[in-house]
Amino acid sequence: MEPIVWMLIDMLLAVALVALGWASLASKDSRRAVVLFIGFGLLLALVWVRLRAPDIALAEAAIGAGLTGALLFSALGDEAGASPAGEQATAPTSAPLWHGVLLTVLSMGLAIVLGIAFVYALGHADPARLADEVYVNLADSGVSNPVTGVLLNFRAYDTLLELAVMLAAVLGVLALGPARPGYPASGPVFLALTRWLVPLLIVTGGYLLWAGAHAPGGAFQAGALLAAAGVLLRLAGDPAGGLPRGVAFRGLLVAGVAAFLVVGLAVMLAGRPFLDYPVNWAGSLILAIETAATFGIAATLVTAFVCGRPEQRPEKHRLAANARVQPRVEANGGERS
Amino acid sequence: MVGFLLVSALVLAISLGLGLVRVFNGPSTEDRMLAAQLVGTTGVGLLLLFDPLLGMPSSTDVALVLALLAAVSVAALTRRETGLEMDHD
Amino acid sequence: MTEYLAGALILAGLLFFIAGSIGLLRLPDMYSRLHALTKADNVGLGLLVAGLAIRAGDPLTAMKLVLVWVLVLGSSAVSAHLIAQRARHRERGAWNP
Amino acid sequence: MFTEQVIYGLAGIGLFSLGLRMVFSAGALLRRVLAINFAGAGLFLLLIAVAYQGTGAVPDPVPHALVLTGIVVAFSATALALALGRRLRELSDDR
Repeated sequence: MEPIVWMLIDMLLAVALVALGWASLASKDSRRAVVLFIGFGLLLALVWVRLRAPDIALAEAAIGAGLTGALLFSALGDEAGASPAGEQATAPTSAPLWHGVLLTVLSMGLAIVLGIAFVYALGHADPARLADEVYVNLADSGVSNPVTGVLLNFRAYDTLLELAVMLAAVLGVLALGPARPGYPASGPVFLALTRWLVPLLIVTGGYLLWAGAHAPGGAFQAGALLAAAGVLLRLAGDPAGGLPRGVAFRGLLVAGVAAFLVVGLAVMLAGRPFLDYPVNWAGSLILAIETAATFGIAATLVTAFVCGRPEQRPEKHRLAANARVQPRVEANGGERS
Repeated sequence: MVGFLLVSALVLAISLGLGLVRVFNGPSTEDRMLAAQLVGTTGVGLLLLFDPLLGMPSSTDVALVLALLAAVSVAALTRRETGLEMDHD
Repeated sequence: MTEYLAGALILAGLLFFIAGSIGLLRLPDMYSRLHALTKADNVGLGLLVAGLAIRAGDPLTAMKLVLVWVLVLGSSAVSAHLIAQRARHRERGAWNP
Repeated sequence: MFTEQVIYGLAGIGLFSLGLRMVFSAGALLRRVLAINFAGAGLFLLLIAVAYQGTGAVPDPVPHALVLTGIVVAFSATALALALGRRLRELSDDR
C-alpha cells in the first residue's frame, strides 16, 4: 500500500512540475510566466526533500522560490507594465513555421534518447561510486555533512571557481550601467513585517552556516538567506538593500574568493598542495572560508538584485532611506505600491 | 500512524494541485499570486509531514526557510520602483 | 491517547486545507477568494502544526513547528494586504485617504 | 532502480528538452531567460535522481554539491542576462 501512495504523490509533483514549465514558457503574459516560475520553485523545493537532498532544498527554497521571483518581477518593471507593445519590441520577426516544427521534433527526439539512456543507466549502475570515496574520507575532511565536505574540501577547487564565476557575473552587471532606482518608502504594514523578518533571516542564516558542518546547510544557503534580508530591505525603501558603500562593498563582494585564496596559499606556505588542509585544521579553516563566503555570496546576490553599485543614489532615495528609520506615513500619503 | 501521515501527505498534495489550477487560470496576476501563496502554505504543510515520513529533520528547516521567504516575491510584485509609471501620486 | 488527539488535529487541518483550495477555485471574485483562503490555509497549517507537535512530543521540535506557523501567519497576512492593495490600486487608482 | 528515481528523472529530462526547445524559439528575452532556467532545473532534477539511493540510504553527495552551487550560479547568470536585456532596451530607446 505504502509504495502506491508515495508513487501517487511523486506522480502528482512530477506532472505539476512539467505542467508549470510548459505553461510558463507558453504564456503570452510575462507576469503569468513569472508567477508560474515561482510556483515551480516552490514545488522543486519539495521534490529535493523527497529525493533526500535537503541541502539543495534549502537553497531552492531561498533562491528558486524567493529571490529569483523578486529579481524577475523587478525586471518586469522595465517592460512598462509588461504591455504587449514592450513584448513585441524585443521579439524578433517570426521565424518560418518549419523552423519551429523542426526544433520541436529535435527536442522531443533528444528527450526520448535521454529517457532511454537514463533508464538503461539506472538498470546497469556501476556499484563502485564516487560517493564511496567521499564517505571513506569524510572523517578527515573536518566536517561530517558530506555535501559540505565535497564543496569545501574534496572539490574545493570547483567551489572556488564557482564563486569566481558568480563574481564575474556580478562584475558584468556592475559594468552595464547604474543601479536600478530604489523603491519608495513602504507603508507601515510591510515595514512591520520587514522589521520582524530581517533579524530572523540573519539569525537563521547564522544557524545554517554553523549547522553546515554536520547537518544540511552551509555558506550558500546562509548567503541566500542574508541576501533575502537585503532584498526585503530594498523593497521596503533602502535603495542599497543593506549593502555598505565604497571599499567595504568591494571587500564584501570578493570576500569568498579572497578567503579561499588566502587559505589555499597559506597551506602552501606550510608545504602542502594548494587547498589541501591539514586534517587537524580542516574544520576551522572550512568554517573560516564558509563565513567569508556567506558574506560574499550574500553581497553578490543583493548586488545582482540591485543591478548596480549601491552608492549611486540620488538625493530622493536618501530621504526614502531615512524614512525607513522613522516611518513618516503621513508625509508619504499612506502605503504606495 | 505512519500510514495515516502518508495519506495526509497525499491529501495535501492533491490540495496543492487544486491550488495550482488557480495559478494557471488566474485570470488576474493577483489571483495567481494569491494561489501561489496557498501553494506555498500547502507546501510548508507537506514539508512538515515529510519530516516524520522520510525521517529527515532538515525537512522542517526547509519549511522554515519557505515560510521566511514567502513574502519576498509578493512584495516584489506589488512594490514599484520610483520613476516607473503607476507611481506618480 | 495523544496519538488519537494528534490524528484528529491533523485531520481537521487537512479539512481546512481542502476547504481553502476549493474556495480558491469556486469563489466568484478575487476579494472573496482572498478573504476565504487566507483564513482557511492558516488555520489548516495551525492545526497540522499542533497535531505534529503533540506527535513529536519534543519541546524543541514543537517550538520550531510553532515558529514556522507564526512566520506563515505573518507573511500571509502581509501578502494578502499587499495583493489586495495592488488589485484595488489597479482597479480604482491610487489610494489617498 | 527506484520508482521515484524514474519519475523525477523523466520529469527532469522533459523539462530539460522543453527548456532547450524554448531557448531557441523567437520570443521575448524574459521568456528565453526563463527557458534556460527551466532547462537547468530539469538537468538538476536528473542529476539528483541519479544520485538518489532509496529512502533508507544516503545519496551520492557529489551531484548534490554540483547542483547546490549550480542554483546559486544560475541566479547570478539570470541577473546578468536581465541586466544585459535592460541595457539593450536603453540603447534601442536612445536611438
